[in-house]
Amino acid sequence: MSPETLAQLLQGITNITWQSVVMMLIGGLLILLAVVKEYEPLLLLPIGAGAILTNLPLSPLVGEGGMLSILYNVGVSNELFPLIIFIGIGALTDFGPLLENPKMVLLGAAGQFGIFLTLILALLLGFNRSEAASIGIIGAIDGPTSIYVSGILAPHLVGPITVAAYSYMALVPLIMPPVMRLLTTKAERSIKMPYTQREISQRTRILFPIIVTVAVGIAVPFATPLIGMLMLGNLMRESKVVERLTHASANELANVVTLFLGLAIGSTMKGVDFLQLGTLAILGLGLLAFFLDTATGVLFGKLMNVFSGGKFNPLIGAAGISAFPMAARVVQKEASREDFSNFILMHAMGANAAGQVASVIAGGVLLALMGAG
Amino acid sequence: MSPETLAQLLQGITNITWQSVVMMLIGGLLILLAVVKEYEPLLLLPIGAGAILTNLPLSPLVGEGGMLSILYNVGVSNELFPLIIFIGIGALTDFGPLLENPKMVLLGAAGQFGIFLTLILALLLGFNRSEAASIGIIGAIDGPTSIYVSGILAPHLVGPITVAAYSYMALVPLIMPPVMRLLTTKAERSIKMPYTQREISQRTRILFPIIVTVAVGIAVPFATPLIGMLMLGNLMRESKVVERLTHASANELANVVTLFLGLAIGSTMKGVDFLQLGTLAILGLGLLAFFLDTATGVLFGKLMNVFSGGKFNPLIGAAGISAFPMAARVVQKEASREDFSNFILMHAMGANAAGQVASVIAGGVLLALMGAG
Amino acid sequence: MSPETLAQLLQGITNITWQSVVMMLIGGLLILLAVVKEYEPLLLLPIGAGAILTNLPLSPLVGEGGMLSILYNVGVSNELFPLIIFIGIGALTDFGPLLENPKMVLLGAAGQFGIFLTLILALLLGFNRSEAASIGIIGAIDGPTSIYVSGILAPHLVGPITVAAYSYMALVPLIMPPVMRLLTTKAERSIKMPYTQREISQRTRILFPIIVTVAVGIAVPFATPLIGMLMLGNLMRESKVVERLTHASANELANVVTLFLGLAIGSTMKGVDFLQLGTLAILGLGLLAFFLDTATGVLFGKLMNVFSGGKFNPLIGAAGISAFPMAARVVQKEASREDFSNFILMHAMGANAAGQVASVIAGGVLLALMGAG
Amino acid sequence: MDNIAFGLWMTVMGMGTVFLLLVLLMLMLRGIGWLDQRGKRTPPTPSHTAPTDHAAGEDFTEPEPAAPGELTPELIAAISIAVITHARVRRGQAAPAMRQVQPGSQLFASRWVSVGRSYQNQPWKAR
Amino acid sequence: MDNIAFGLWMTVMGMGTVFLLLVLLMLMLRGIGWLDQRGKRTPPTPSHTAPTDHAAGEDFTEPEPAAPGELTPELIAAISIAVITHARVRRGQAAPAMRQVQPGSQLFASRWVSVGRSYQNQPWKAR
Amino acid sequence: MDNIAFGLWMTVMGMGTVFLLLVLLMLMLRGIGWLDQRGKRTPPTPSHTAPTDHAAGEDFTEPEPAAPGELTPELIAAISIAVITHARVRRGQAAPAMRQVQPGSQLFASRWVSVGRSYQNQPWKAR
Ligand code: NA
Ligand code: NA
Ligand code: NA
Repeated sequence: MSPETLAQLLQGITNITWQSVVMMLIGGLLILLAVVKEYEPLLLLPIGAGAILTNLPLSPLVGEGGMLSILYNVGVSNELFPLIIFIGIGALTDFGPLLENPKMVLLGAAGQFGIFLTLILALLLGFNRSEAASIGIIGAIDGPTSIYVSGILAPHLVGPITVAAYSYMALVPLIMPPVMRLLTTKAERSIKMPYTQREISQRTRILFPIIVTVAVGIAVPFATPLIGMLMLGNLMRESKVVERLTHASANELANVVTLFLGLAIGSTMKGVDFLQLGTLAILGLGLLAFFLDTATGVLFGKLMNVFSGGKFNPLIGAAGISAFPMAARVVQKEASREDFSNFILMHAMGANAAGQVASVIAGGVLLALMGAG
Repeated sequence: MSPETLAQLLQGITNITWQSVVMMLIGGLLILLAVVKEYEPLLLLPIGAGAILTNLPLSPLVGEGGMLSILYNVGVSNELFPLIIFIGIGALTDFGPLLENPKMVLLGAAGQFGIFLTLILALLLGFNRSEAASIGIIGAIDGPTSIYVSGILAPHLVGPITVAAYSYMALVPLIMPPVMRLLTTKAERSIKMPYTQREISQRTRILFPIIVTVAVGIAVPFATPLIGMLMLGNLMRESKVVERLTHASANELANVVTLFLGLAIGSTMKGVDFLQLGTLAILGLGLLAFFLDTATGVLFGKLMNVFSGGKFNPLIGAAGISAFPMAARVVQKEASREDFSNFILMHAMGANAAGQVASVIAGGVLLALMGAG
Repeated sequence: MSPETLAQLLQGITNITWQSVVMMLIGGLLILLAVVKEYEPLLLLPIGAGAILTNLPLSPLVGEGGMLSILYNVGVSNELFPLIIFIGIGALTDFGPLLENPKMVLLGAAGQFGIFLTLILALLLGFNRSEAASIGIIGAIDGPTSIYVSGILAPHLVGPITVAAYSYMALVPLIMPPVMRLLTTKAERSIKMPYTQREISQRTRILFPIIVTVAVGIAVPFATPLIGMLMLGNLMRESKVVERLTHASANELANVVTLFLGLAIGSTMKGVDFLQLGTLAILGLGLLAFFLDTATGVLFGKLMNVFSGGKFNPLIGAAGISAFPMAARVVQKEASREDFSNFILMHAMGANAAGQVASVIAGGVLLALMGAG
Repeated sequence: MDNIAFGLWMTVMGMGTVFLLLVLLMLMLRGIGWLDQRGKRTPPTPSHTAPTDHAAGEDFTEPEPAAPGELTPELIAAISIAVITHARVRRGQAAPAMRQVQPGSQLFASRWVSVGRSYQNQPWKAR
Repeated sequence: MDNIAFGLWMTVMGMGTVFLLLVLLMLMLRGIGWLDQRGKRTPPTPSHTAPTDHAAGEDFTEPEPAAPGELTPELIAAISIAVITHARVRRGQAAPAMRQVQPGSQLFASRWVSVGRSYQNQPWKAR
Repeated sequence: MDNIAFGLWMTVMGMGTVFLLLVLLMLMLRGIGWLDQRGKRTPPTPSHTAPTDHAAGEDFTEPEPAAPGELTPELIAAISIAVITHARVRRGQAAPAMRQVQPGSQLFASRWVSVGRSYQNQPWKAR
């Protein structure tokens, strides 16, 4: 056998680098988290698999004509996949609790402070402005928004930002409670709030997505794609005349796109690019963004408590960070921990839905302020 | 705050035009028709939503890299979406009533006169030949055919033509009856026709789509894509061995493509282009095409009545316009109105299925005569 | 009517060639096999339909902007469709029988000899090296692998190779038994093998696809896409936490892609290119590859019988050719023919699953040795 | 320092815009809610007798107490929910009995067919 | 005037071609129907005893009255429909018991497995 | 002859690599199987009491005989299978009761809602 043939046959082994080994281990870790801990498995498993497949030596799946690169070009670089997923999320979301209680909308805004505080910290750490804004958007605590915004502002960071966003979203039940307990007293956490269910007419439910789309679209044109697709899905859901489309958006289409999106995100985690100090900083800043969001949410809740004369449970403020619908559940759990009979879930759901809308708006505002699009 | 920053922040508001406002209202009207009146909601709701999203100021959804433009390029400009929908329609259509009664085929031809009469009128109104042919194809009274043909001959008119085609198809129960009553006597409408169900073997059902494809494809090559996809769906349906594919074509695939097609069509309704006198003329001519089709269909029915010695109910001719399967239902309703016990639905279904095939053939013939493709 | 107009109208008929007629008949034959004999109808029906639609005179479905050509470019020329189908196959495959009985892995290797023997014969018949390798890969007896490899090495032969691969796979119950009976004695066929079911933990089931991907990917980088997608599907299946994705891959996605893949393959069967002596040679060589695979599989089974001291039923070797899961069934059928109470299906399933993996590896090795990718 | 100034400016402008928009949204929601309540006090006469028989635009949340003679409100509620659910399921399947038209569907036709065939065989004169 | 001439030419040519094609289609349908009827009068012997056991090419529209001893025609019809529906559902699921092969499916295998395992455990000699 | 040499070289190299790889694979499978068996002899203490209540990483193949007092093993087996199937179905639907989070799903919430509403109406003091 000639030396060239031998080299040809062993090229797989000779092209292994320590970065690729580390990245395959990270991919395995993501799969482990997805399978054993069930942390957002729908996205973390494909991302992990994509990371492994990308970092195999000489992988033909990435690069010119590679399947994962094709998926990336078809749906991530042009932002198609996150927008399609937003249609499905809209089709699954019930904005009823928000419509019943419009003042909850304000809590959604408070939960976005973390975006901008993280942005400042990222600037201090030396990231440039586009990168800092992309890192900040982890604080939107909403997967597709993070992918959409970072895909436009800093495509080379989409990998770590997406991994951070989804990993921490899965960790919300661990991240939020300490902050909530630190910033509230036992008495505050035990505040009960009456819940009077109000009839929401179908007309209101149908008008809501249209009005939100038009209002937000005029005020922040950069937010039109995000809010437009979220509300399109919700309009289809509430119209009740296109169940075929609603069902397809929330199921078949969402499933296929989620799989492809995960693989494509994984394909951006090439060892040489990923294994840098910056990635570690992004992971740290992302975690910080989650803490900051929760803190500002709770603090705003305390402010509303003051204004309402002590009748508002400040925990609900924490649900405004989005992380829909986990955050609302965590809030209810904390409230139940103090008083088993306290039921504030419906209020928390309202704040949570508002957080979803506010995250999308904040993403658009960020894009507008960066002058990109 | 500097004036530039202010201008940047208010650019959404400053870029509103009266055309965009009107178009958003039209989009809202389409959604209203879809939701309240349930006029073809599967297409009119996405079209309406697409029109709103397109006409929001500075909408990033249209133009280079915009999601709706991507959908348009991916599926409308290359005619992929209407053809895929045709597979689904074929998979849902039972040509049994036509196979039981082959002479009904002729009625399908009679219902296409409106295409050409409308074409002449459009020429008289000053449209050029390609535009006139595209407007005429509204008279095919079949959504995907209209999109396919106008997309090739006059892509800039796809928006109004599609809206006209689907809106009037939803209005068929209002448009047809007056014409039918005007052109027939009470005695004619009361004619009963015996219906002897004939066994259609599975072999015939499988041969039918193949033979039609080959015959039409050889005679009118331009019709090959339309008839080929319609008959492919029907072949899969009747073969009974590929239910997985049949089901996927008629459901998941059709749903997703319908949603994307509607959004993409809506994205062509940009205010400046849409709000022109020509659009109004198209809407008027389209309505006329529906009336003309119905009239020629009924008149041909009367001719067949004469030839059959008074045993043919001329109402059935009106079912030849296609608008599958609404037209057949309207015909039966009119017949029942005169005589509650008169059941001519099966004959009407045959004429209706023939109309579907004839519409597709007429579309191909139109393309062939225009020398385009 | 001017002569030009007449020529224009009759261009469909004047452009018929004997090749196109023959190809339409072949397309009809494929549909007949799919419908009447139910030979792999999910692929042969779309391929047959695609062949007919492609060979209609002046068919607008092929060529620049033609739907079938679009499908070909979107999914076959870049190998996307076979890889997506591999995800679905992985999601449907249970590697349990292989994990219970690791030594069956070797049988999977033995069933690939036909690939290389056929390659040599193809070289002798005058095919060039790339073509010969593509013809040899029919011996992988696995549809997507054949499409993937031949699509890279000899795209102009994808049509006949795919048709041969799927047609013969449907004929496996007729092709295998004579070879199996010829090479084994009645005593050998009657050997009973104890089957002790071993618990396979979920951990093993999840580790298996990851380890196989990494090991094969490092050893044969060219095999990464094939093995990676197969194992991705299997990982999703065994993880049990992403049923939505598993279900979508194995159903909606697989169905749509199968339909499009079949049509696209059919579109490569243009008469002038297909009707050549070479195609006939390919069909003959493909059949030979099936016989050779079965023979070497059985012979290797006999070898294992010798080593195991007569306790190994050599029929099981034939299941190593892949043709998953038909081959295992045929093996069991032959064993039952000799002794009704002999149950070797589980062993055969193990060999069969090994054959599936081995086929994919062999495809990658072939690509590596050809230096292509 | 330039970067910090930029960051603070982003924070102020960003959170300002977000809060402003959400306050606007809150006001609009309040407005819709107020219209809703007013609409309920003066229920408009059902003016949509369009070609659609009964499915379009009906207010699902308010089944009217039809025939309160013997039925208890609970029973009426249960029946209403059953009917609404049925209608929704049928619509979900795009059954043309509920929907005006599902392009290409024969489901509707087949029901008419079965009814009509029996008519044709046992002609019963309505008038 | 040129345009009107063009329009009229289009109408004549267009409707002429459409009618011509549909007349052709009608004749072909008649032809197939005639073959169908003739084929029914002289039913061909069932010649397809291919590897497929029973599913392929069978004529679903004519379940033959098998064993008319005690069963009423209605009962036979009901059973036939049930069997056909069952077969269709199984095919829809691509269950390999009905279909020769579904690439990659294990459904079939698992049934054999369960049968086979019980054989292996309680060996019953057929001969 | 050059071609035949090439073909033979391909055969030797190709089959050699394939066999080599599959032997490697076999050894790895043996290794995993050995680890598996060893893991079973010394069952590790269930260390995953993560936020997920009980669904994650559990070994479906070994439902432990809990409460063997009166229940027959068959009954226990049947119940276990039912519970596992139920859990699997719920996971398949991505119901967040089993899954930590399904982005955007309200299914979980609605169950809490119904429970919570009744709490709010009939306040029952736990402590
Ligand atoms: Na947020
Ligand atoms: Na028509
Ligand atoms: Na093989």
